[in-house]
Amino acid sequence: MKLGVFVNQYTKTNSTLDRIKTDNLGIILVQNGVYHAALKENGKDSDILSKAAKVYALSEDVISRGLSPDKLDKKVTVVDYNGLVDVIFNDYEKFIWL
Amino acid sequence: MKLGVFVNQYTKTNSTLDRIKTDNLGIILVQNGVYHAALKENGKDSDILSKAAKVYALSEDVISRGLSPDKLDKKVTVVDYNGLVDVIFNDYEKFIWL
Amino acid sequence: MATIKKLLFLVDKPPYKSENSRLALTHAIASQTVEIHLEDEDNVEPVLAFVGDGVLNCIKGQKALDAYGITSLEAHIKNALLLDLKVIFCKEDLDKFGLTEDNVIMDAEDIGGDMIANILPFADILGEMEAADHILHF
Amino acid sequence: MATIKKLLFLVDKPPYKSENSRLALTHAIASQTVEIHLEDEDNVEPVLAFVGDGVLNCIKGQKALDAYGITSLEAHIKNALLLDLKVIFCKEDLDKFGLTEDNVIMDAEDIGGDMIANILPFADILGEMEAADHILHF
Amino acid sequence: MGKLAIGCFSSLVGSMSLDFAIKLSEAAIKKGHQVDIWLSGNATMLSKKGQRKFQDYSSLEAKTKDLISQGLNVTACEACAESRGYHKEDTLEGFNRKSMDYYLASCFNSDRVIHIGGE
Amino acid sequence: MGKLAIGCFSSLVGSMSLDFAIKLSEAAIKKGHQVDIWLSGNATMLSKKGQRKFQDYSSLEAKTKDLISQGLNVTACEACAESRGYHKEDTLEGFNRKSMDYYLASCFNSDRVIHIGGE
Repeated sequence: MKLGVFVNQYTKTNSTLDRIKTDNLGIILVQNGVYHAALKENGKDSDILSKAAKVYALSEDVISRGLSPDKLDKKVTVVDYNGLVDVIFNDYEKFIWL
Repeated sequence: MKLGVFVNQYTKTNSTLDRIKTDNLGIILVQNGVYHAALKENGKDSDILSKAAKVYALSEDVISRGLSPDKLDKKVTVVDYNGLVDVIFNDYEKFIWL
Repeated sequence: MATIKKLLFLVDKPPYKSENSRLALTHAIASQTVEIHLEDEDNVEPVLAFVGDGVLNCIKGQKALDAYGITSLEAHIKNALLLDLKVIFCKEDLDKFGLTEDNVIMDAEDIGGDMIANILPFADILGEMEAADHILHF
Repeated sequence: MATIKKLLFLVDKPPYKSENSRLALTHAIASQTVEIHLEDEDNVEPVLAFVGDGVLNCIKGQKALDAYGITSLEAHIKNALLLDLKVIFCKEDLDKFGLTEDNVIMDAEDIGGDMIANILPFADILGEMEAADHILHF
Repeated sequence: MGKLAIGCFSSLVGSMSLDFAIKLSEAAIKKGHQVDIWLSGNATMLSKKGQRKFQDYSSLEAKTKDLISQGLNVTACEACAESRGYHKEDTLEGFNRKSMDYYLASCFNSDRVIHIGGE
Repeated sequence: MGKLAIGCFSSLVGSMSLDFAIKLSEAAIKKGHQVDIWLSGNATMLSKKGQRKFQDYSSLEAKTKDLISQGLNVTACEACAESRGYHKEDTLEGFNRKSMDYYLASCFNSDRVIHIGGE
């Protein structure tokens, strides 16, 4: 299943996300979810970055928060709304918004 | 400081609550906070019950959720809205709603 | 040719604090009348699955009507069963909270329903996610 | 006799996702005009303290106006400093996120403000809680 | 007897925080206390005229009006209401509309303040 | 070209989810896709006429109307709106009001569904 998961909050864990197993998993960081790509708590990366998934972050939400798109974790692909439309139509079939 | 803390959600931790140190701390479980008094996750009591605080639960919110006031943890005092008014005016001076 | 599309209503939030689980149930139940908007023979098949803190919606004996004058989530779940919707509670999450068949809303017999709720492992809910055409996560 | 009451605005939530931190700032700033509702000489002294994920409101360089056409929390914090409100950021929480004086909004010099924000340990914020007449937790 | 200020910043429907505020006010007034409610943010929805009653949703209009007749003071943040398209003429009878400084004065004048932030 | 259904169940002001829905729709329409937005719960606030523009709050009325003129379809849940006191005559021009089953049909007819629950 090609599943895109929108993460819109900066909370530590979600037991549903942790249990989803699928070959084609995308994690799309939006709103306060973008902190996962930018912050290291006590020097440690967010757990979300260690999942077997392609990770995106929405640039408009990154810059709104005073974060810099080029300082995000290397694993993360930054997309704007235009790029996100293509991700939605080309790369995934179903979505959940956590 | 006589501080009453309303806990209205069933989330695991709040770093602010964890760091508050005061002689007269009351924790008032309302809304989904009442699950802290009723549920044992994997057989374990909620951390909130182990704090050095008097713990209350609002009976209307307990029964709304299908929980039984007499099956709550022994540490918890069940109050209704009438009782809560007295707790607010007689037992604490300041409040925070988490 | 008739097309049936499967919509999975995945409920992950506890009741009452937000409107999430209530809207999941009312929208799932609205599948009863969706045909008026569709071509002949086409239809929608809703599945309701409660996971994580969402299983707290399924606790029996909710008295929200007495305490606050609002319909309980229990009444909504029973309605869904009465209307023969497939309802699933995640077994691991019930276990985690120490909830069993005896504590949760397994049927709507008292209002004349035949359908029984299913307690299934998360792997089966993942199967429903695979099988669904679209997932609505509440 | 004049009475000054201290109100502590304690901001624990991150910006933008909810309206919390924005309302904390607009209400704290409204203290500038509260006198019209009070007896002669009485007044309110607001203190703004950012703790937990709330310190994320204090990151410099927010471009919410460019991206979404809305005032940034940065602009609000600068307004508070311009109006000489006491603003505190919790040191331990900044440290946890690897944020330093260089990353956060320490002053409003560019709009003519003199007041400087304070980076203080949680113990001092607890002291503000003790000293306050009322606490408004956002 | 004391005075209680309740600041409510949560949305009317879905969250039960306004139900909490109204039921707590009712109990406090019955015991002879004074209560001021401040509605800010999405909680200004409570002040909107013409809400239809559905059993799925809390319907607080009748109860709140009854409490106002017993002395409850309910005030909605004017800017928060306007930004949501609730104008003066949309406001329920007996509800006040004021600027944000009013809430701080209400806190000043109260023995106890319960500020309900969050969603 | 495909069809995208966006279900928005979050409140207008405070949460930025409606901003997300509108900006995503704009980008999708520009690329030639069709978009259906469903407003339920507190998100029905978007459909309310007469919202005053403040720079503190997202003001989506003008942008949404512009997108409607380019083919965007926006529908508010009728029961959710009524319970909040938003009647037919309070609804912004170009916005539809339907019962909940309409959203399921919209999902049926779409290639992609983004259902935004939560606050």
